[in-house]
Amino acid sequence: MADSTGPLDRLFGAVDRVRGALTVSPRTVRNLKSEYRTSALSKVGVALILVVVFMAVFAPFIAPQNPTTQNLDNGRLPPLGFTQTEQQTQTQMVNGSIQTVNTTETVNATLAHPLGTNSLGQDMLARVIYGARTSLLVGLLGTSLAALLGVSVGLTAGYYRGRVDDTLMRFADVSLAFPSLVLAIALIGVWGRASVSVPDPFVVAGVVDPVRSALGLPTPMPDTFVLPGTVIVVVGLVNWVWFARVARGEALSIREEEFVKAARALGADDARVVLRHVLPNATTPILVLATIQVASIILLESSLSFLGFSGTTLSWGFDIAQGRAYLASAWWIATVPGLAIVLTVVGINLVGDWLRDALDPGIEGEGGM
Amino acid sequence: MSRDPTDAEPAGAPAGSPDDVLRVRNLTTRFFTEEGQVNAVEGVDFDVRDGEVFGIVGESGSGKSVTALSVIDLVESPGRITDGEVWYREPDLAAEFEDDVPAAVDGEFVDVRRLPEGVRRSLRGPSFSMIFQDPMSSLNPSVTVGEQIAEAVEVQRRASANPRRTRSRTQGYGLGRLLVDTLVPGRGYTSEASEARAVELLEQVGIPDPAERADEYPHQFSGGMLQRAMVAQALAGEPDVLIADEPTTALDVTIQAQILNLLRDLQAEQDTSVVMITHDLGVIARMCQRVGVMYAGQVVERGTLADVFDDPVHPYTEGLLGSIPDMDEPASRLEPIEGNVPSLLDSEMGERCYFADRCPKAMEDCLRPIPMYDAEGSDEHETRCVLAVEEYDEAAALPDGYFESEPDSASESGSADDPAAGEEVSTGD
Amino acid sequence: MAYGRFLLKRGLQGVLVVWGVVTVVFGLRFITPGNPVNAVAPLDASPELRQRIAEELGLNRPVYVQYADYIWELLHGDMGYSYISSIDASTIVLSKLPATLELAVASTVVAIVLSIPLGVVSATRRHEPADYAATSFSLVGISTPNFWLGIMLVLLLSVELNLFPTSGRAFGFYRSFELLFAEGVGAFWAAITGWLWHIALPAVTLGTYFTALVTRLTRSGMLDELGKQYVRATRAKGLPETLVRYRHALKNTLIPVVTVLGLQMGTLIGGAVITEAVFSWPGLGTTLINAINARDWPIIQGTLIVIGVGFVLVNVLVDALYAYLDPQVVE
Amino acid sequence: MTETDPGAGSDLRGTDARDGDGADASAPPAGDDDALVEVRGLRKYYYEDDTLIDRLLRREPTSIQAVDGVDLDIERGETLGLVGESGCGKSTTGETLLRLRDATDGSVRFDGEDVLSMGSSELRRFRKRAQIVFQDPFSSLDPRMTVGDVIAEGLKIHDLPAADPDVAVEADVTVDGDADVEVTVDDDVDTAVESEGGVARVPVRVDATGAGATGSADGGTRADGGPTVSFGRYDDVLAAEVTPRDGGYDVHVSVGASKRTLRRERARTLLERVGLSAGQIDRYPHEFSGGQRQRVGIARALALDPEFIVLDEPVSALDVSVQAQILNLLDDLQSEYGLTYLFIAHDLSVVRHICDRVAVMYLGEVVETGTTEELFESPKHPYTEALLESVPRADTSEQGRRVETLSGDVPSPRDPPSGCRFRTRCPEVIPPAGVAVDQSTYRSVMDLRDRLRRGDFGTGVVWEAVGDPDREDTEAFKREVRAEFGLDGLTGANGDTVEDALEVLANGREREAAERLTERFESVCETEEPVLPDEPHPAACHLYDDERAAAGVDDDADPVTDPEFGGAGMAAGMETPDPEAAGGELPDGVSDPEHGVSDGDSSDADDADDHDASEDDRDGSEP
Repeated sequence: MADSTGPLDRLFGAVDRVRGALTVSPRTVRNLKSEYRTSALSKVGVALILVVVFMAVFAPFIAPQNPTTQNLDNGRLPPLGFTQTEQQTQTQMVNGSIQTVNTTETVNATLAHPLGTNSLGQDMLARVIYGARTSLLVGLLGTSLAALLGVSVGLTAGYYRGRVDDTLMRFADVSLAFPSLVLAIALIGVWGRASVSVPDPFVVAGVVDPVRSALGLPTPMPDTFVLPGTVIVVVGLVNWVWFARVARGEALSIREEEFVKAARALGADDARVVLRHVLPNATTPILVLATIQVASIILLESSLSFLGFSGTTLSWGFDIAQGRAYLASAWWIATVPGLAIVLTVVGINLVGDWLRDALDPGIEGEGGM
Repeated sequence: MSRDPTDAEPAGAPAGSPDDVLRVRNLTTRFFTEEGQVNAVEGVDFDVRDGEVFGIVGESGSGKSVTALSVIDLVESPGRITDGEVWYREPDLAAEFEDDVPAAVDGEFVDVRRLPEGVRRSLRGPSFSMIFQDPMSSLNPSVTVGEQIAEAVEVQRRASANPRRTRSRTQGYGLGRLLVDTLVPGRGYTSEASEARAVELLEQVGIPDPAERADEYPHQFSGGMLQRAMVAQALAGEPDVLIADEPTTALDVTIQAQILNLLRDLQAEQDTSVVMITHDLGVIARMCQRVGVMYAGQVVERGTLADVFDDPVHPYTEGLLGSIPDMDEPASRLEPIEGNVPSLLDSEMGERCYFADRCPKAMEDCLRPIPMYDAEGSDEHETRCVLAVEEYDEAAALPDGYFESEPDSASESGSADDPAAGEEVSTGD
Repeated sequence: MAYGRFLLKRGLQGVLVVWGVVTVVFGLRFITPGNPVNAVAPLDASPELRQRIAEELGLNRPVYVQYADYIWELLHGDMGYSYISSIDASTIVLSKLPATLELAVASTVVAIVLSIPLGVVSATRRHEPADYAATSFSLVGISTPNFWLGIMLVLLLSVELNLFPTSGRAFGFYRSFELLFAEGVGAFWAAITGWLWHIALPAVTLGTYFTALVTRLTRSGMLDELGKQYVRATRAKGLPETLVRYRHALKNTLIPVVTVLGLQMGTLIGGAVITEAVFSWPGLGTTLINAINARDWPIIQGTLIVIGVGFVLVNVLVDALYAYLDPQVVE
Repeated sequence: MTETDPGAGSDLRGTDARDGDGADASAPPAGDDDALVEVRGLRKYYYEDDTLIDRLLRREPTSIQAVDGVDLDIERGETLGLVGESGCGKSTTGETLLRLRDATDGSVRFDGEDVLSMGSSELRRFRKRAQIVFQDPFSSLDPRMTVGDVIAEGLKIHDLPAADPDVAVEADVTVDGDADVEVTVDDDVDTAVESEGGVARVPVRVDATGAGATGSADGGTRADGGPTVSFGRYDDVLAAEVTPRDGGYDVHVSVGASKRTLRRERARTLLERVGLSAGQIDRYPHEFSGGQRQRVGIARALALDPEFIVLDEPVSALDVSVQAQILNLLDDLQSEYGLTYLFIAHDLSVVRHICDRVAVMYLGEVVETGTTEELFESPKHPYTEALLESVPRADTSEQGRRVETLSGDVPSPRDPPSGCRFRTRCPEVIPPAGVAVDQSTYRSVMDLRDRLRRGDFGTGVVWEAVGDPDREDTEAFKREVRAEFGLDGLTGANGDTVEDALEVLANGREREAAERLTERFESVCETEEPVLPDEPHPAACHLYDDERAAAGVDDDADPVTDPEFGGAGMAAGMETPDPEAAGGELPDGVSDPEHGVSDGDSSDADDADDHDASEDDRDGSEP
């Protein structure tokens, strides 16, 4: 897919140019490129991620329907290529007595709802597309919060060692003793499912409607979408431990490198040594851990919304929970969002493997739900 | 993968001195990496006499470690031995394969490269064995030292007891046997006899209270002691040829002296031939009778110690000797060799003497592949340089900037150490 | 002797962490918006009534007194009384423990038995069908949310093929042994098969993520070890390849795998909570969720403490096993 | 190595060049006051397992004496070699000298000031005058920084180049054409122009051949119609401002570039100076070979214009041919900038080549110092002799040479041997007065006594070997011990003492046996720690006590019989070596307790090769 002048190489070129800020040395870029060329799986991974990101960013433009409008009379439509026979039990007045009559009725898919509709008649494809936005945002925001907290604690513990390291790491052990999901449920139960409604930039800018009418799609799209605020904060508070462990390990080994001693011999103070020498050299393992964490947090978020602890209804987990009641009659309501989660997380994990194979950060088994 | 035995009419064992135990001809090993094909070893020839210490000296990236691994057939992907013959003098082996693989046998000599892989593998231990540079990373950290030496003894015992089984695909010890041995307590690969022999070997290499030390783990040994244990393990199979790859580089000079004495005593005792591979010309001078100098994957000069040390012909050998500070009469200034080690990338290696770009006496005539010429001194003395057959002619010298056009060898691929073995010379404190 | 000292030191650290866990759990209550009293008092309770309830629950005392009291009671195994059913919290929580333990242990055993050989095979037979199958299974395994997996299994095996029960837990594993003594083998056998039949789907649901994770770990660990210098040296002395791989390399591969197992216990217990919800398995998970919804503080705190202590115990055991496997740690 | 044209070889330092000439200044340095660096009684201990939990278990932390009382003097412009084997403490000494580690005790005076008690501002000034070059080319450069940034980092930290008040600024003006030109120069121009002998000469060429001439050839700045001014190689860092006045022009020269460009220029000059090409300034370390990376390390050390550089095994990790290039470069730099080197190494032939004076270290102490000549030609301390003896020479005469090697391994710094630390391996241990015994037997007795004192003499093991579980046959027991420790060559009083010591040992009284042997055989080497005397070629060894006693120096050592020089064969029963990793100076898993970090540049790094993550430290004292 990516020939020599493909989009990816332009991307790498861009990275090359701003490498100072990104502290991604050209050697890292070269390893990434050579690994990318040789492994098909990394290409699949990148493709999946691009699709999901595209869906999340341009949701208002491409969603066939408005994900929240309900249309009870065409509820539970099967996805394209499937038909569904439904038993209707109707009570009728037949010659004076009330009788229940079973009529079977076959329902087939309609083009308007390629992936069918759920019990409330909402379009499944639209909900999957908007669900991508929720999952990715929670994944990215949660990970960055966890990374910020974890890396600063980890670098401090690893660099100063001694008492500081001792106390910080015991503190990390304590929060490690609470599995992320368990602590998340407890905290959300305690703080309540506060959700934040975020205005949708495209809709607010009024760019969406002309495009949709040009494409012949129904125009009224939701101008705000709801983000599970508590979930993001909780996830950040819960998963910082993995970043702390990796950052501490890196700081412990990098501080022994001779270029750190040389910097101190030049008169550099601790802040400069940590920010200019330790952190840039620790970015590779942290980057790879971040991909693992985004994947874990997406799984965590969907679990929370499945249990009803997420502040938003526009989420894959929530849809699966809805579909659970109709397993027998409408299997696709629970199945489709699940597949979306699996494909997204597979894509992220493939990218994670690509980074790990190319950069060899040596953080086996770190990171989890 | 060994050469296809049915190709060009086999030439039989090459000529050499009567008491050779090993004759290596045209050994070529290549690494097929992302950056391209790296010619780590290119057409290396050398012989090892019975009971002799043959030295191979060269700097990082010269291919000396890969040569050692190729002789003992331990080159892992992306490396592959693409050409060459390794003639090993072993009468009963020759007799055994005389009719199965005629091309591989010539008198008492057998070309192991032509033998099936199972047979080649079975030679490791009883016929060839190897000690490595860093003892701490050459032993399994979670198994006791005594156990690991006992394993080496056991290999020898089982090979001599039943050679056919050890050459089979599972080397006489399949997964089934392993499961039974692990589940049934008291059974294992090593026997009581081999464990006792291991303690004897530890004593023989001069380790105090061998019985106790045998139950300790590698990290409880000092560097010197652990290298002695490695020597014990290598000699457990009473090999004919012991290959020592930088055995004392990671050790301090007083410990190095102990290990060199130990190697010489054991070699004399067991009449083992030793191939001593190192970058330290002092170690070569003390231990070896004959020596080969390697540069960029090729042997560039070969001969007795006097030939190479006293009247070297190849400018690289001269440069090497000139770079070493002489401890007894310190010269005020050293004459180093300019420039850097070549990258060994096939695409960047010109059809010329590989040292030409750094050679103070490079001439027009050097710009072609140079064969080995005879040089004066003993009849062993050979060198891969035109200076052996013609005088240095100022007129034909190459202009200074001649090789500027070539890609800066240190540009993209950094210093191309041997991709396989970590050649980087790093010592302690 | 050094091993003993190492264990003692690690044990002390464990106690420190448990104390941390208890403190955090105690602290949770104070960051709660809203007043815990109204979880107990009826909506229309008068201020005096609410005051009396608060006193009765000891909520008006200064924080450190409550804390000291809480620790003291805890040391005596008393976690207070459930606001809802006012039964002793520790009995409720401890009665639910076996169910979760059963599920966790069953899935861990399944995971380890399956994944270690899978990982080793895919490492030793690289670029062969076995390797591709193992890698793709493990990739999908860690990318699948286990509640969705549970639902899909229920959809396929229970709803469509009606092979397994959709939910619920028959006799517990231990109770079936009681039956063995009480009513003889026949009943015991029925109980055991019943138990197996019920735990099959939940165990597979919970175990899949773990199996996939350990397979990937074993594979990359094995590849890493096979590249090391001591493997090349062991081959150089002529040792059969089977020993080189399965005695030398595998033992060193298992060391980091054991450590990660300890660390990932949290993920396992988290997964258990979800699996219990999907299969309405009567364990700590469901208890916790119900308690949170009902804001039943003693039960919430009791469950969290049991889970936390369980996690610390497991990690101390894992470190002990780790020190046994890798002698260098004990120095 | 491209030699820059002599003209540009400018003296980087404002103050005048050192008076002595090149590296091989043979004249012994004058008295102490001239020494640039004076180290007295330097001590550096590490503490093991003294975390909070250990404190709870009330276990005394074991101390590791990495450096235990080192005295050194380094004269200006001299190269002092510091040699010794792994674990002798030479690298720790080098780093503690520069306060990259917190010293436990002792003083380090640099140009008169005590480094160890410097406040943060003094320490910053000290950093500019003393630098370090490391051993491993792959770990001494930050992989994420370009070579230019690595070299210029020092300048950035100290916000250099800053105008140096006592550097005069002059302009050599050459005028083409006949205009009368007055040139004034800003005082801070010395930040852009290199100063030579305290004066920064700015080459100013004013081309006023014809008003309105087109741009001059070398692109000088042109006023409209006025003359063009150019500065040769400083064109892109200086700016000129020309203001016409009647009958001529006033030209004002000022710095025309940002500090960042000035630093880059500085880095480019340094790259050229160490033999690399300025065009490689934006390359990354992985694009260079080992030798080239060491050159970058040297350029980084030169950036701050230091007077003193600690070279911590600068060439040990390099191939021989590249090593020679770097040694020549270090030689040239020393003579050009008058640098003073502390050259730490374990390769004696390199030390012989480059050092003026040498100090030999063993297990944390200096055992001998002297000029290179004295030390290599006539070594005094047995350890120095053994070192020189062991080094293989790259010469045919070396073939088949049988070396008398030292026995055993370096003992553990956790509990170093009493008295002289070399006594467990020394081939010339001094037996007590009046006890005539050859060295190898005396060594065996000493090994036996060491084993007894350490309490791991397994009498049970011996009885098993003898095959007499109920321990009656004392004769067999004695024979076995004699055989194992090689105690057969004893006669007369020596023989009797050993005889009844073994008798006592046979019935299990190990302590008493040890005391009996100690009474007779205790050597001065065990009881008294030899002192490094204050004399030209000192050696810390009791062998030279009588020499000093004869020379009237008040040293109360008792008279010593002449020790025969017995071969120290492979004596069994050596002190069991401590699990010290081959390469690392310190046992594994040891970390440095002084963790508390002061104002940043004195925080220490632990130099054990691998650092056990769970290893904890005691809270170090704030300097």
